[in-house]
Amino acid sequence: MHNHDIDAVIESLLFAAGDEGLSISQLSAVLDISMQEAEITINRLKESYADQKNRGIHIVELAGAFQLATKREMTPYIKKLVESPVTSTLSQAALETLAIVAYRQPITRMTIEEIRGVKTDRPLHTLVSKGLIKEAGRAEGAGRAILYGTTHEFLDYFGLNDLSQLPALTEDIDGAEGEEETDLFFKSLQSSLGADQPADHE
Amino acid sequence: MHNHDIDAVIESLLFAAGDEGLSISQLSAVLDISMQEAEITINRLKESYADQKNRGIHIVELAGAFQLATKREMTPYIKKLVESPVTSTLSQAALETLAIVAYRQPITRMTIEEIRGVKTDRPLHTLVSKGLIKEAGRAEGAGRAILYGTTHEFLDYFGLNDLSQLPALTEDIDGAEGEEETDLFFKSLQSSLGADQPADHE
Amino acid sequence: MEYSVKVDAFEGPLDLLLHLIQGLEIDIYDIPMAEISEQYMLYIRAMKVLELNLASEYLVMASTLLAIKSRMLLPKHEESWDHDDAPFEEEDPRDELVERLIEYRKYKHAAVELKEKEQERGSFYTKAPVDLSQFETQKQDSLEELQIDLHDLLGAFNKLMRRKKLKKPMSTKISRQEVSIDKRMEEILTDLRKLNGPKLFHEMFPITEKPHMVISFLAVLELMKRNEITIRQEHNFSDILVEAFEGVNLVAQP
Repeated sequence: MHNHDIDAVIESLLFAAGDEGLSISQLSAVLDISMQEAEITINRLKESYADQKNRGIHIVELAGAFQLATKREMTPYIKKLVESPVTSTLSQAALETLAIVAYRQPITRMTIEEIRGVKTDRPLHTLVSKGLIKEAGRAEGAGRAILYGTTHEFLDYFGLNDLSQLPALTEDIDGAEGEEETDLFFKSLQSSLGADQPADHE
Repeated sequence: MHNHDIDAVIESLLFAAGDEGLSISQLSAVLDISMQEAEITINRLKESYADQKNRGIHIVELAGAFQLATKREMTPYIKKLVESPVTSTLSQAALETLAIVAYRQPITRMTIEEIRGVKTDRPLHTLVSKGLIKEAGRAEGAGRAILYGTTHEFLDYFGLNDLSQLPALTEDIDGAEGEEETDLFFKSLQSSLGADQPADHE
Repeated sequence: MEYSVKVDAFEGPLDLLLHLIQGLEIDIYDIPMAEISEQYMLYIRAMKVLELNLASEYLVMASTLLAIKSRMLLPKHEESWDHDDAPFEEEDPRDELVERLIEYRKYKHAAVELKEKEQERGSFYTKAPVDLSQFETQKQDSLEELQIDLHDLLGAFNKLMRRKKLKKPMSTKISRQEVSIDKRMEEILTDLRKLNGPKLFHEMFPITEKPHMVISFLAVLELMKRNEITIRQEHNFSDILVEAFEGVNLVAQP
């Protein structure tokens, strides 16, 4: 399996893992090396990222998981990026969050984060402050978490009369695959097979 | 502002921007350099990432924005760890429709249907709901029919930087592609319908 | 959910015609109308047998084909009234059809290339943007300045869907077992013989995975054709029953 430089493989894995990070045991499983070896390697890499002056990201360890993050001294530049006039539209994070709230309301922050796979409190905050979404009740159960929904302004802004005018998604927002045209034949085949078969195999 | 290595700064910016990507103008604004300089720098970095064997990520240019992505040869490792995308791939009908829109935009549904020879409202609907095409104005004349065009997301989805990167249309190609399943299906159908028809038409 | 079963496998009459032209190794610029019409009608019939909801476009094309065919059979007596001897370009009744086919084929091929690009793009991994809202300035842009529309929303969502998520558990990949039609036929037959009685049609499809279902379906068709099994239905909408014929025939005997 190791036709590739182990440093490169680990970098790509850390990158893909994102906020969730990678544990030593995951690394050892994917790389097919011992836990000890995985630990030595990741720590060597960690030092190397930190030392290289031409690198803007480094490896941090949080709660036993390693993840990539921008180096602290880069913060002023990132701040400048956010402030630059070119970026005056809603961020990708905010747009994603808004889409999820619009289609799945009422919805809690936790569910949104499950769908997006990343922390989402700030984008939610942005959207609330722009008046596009609002608190729309509380979830049942222990935490009584805030439920979010879109506002009247949201409809106004997008020129909709009501939520039913949102374009239908072909894909379920949970990530389950929607009905695809090519599948219709098989769907109808399945349905002709009787209801005791699970109709969807998504 | 430039106390830091410009390569490091760009890496951190790219990392922060994620799949939202960074444009040349954003780079030039944040780094306080000319557009030309920004372009030269990012392209130099792009090459350097590609060349370094110990790097698992590289810089790609999608829809006019630069972003970080894992190198292709890393895919097998990442697949052991990360879910494959939930997005179902586009159906043949949707791809055909999209091809027509991409090459002939702006274009009305009627013209698309003339070319395809079949009703095309469903594929159009799918494409709009995936954000791959959008209403791009109205046709002159009585009906003022909707004109469709491709979106930013279309470029990103197909890994294109701009529309000029679309593969050239060719008139004459002889190639069997993707016909096998069809053949298998109809062959068995034909043979089950009776032997008076030539079962193979290959 | 609405059930508008598409005439599957083909993207319309033009697609079907291209398939036939390719299969019959016909020159697209010189289509033998009799042959192509006959083949076309065969497919239409097959789709009807399958009770696929045949889109009206297919029938329109069928009549177009027949019309062209009969126009080509008409005796050519143009010469008789070709008064001046100007080189008179006789119009081929097939011209318009050929033009449409070639135009459609261009985009069909472009679609194939797009599919490749889709897959290529799908093979690399990107990451979500870091949440940067902590750096946002106090002065919030007003909604009007945002300049986003629904398409941006849908585009962002599509992008999100493309992004890969980290698996919670390390999953062990179930390697997909390829089943051959022969093997599936044998399974079905052994099963039915052991039972010595009828089985419900849907029981032919124990695994609801597309490839397996197709193979099972084809296996049932083939077994019917070989008279190894019989299929009956007591009345409309009742269960379809599958039963093995008594006999000693073995499937797939070399």
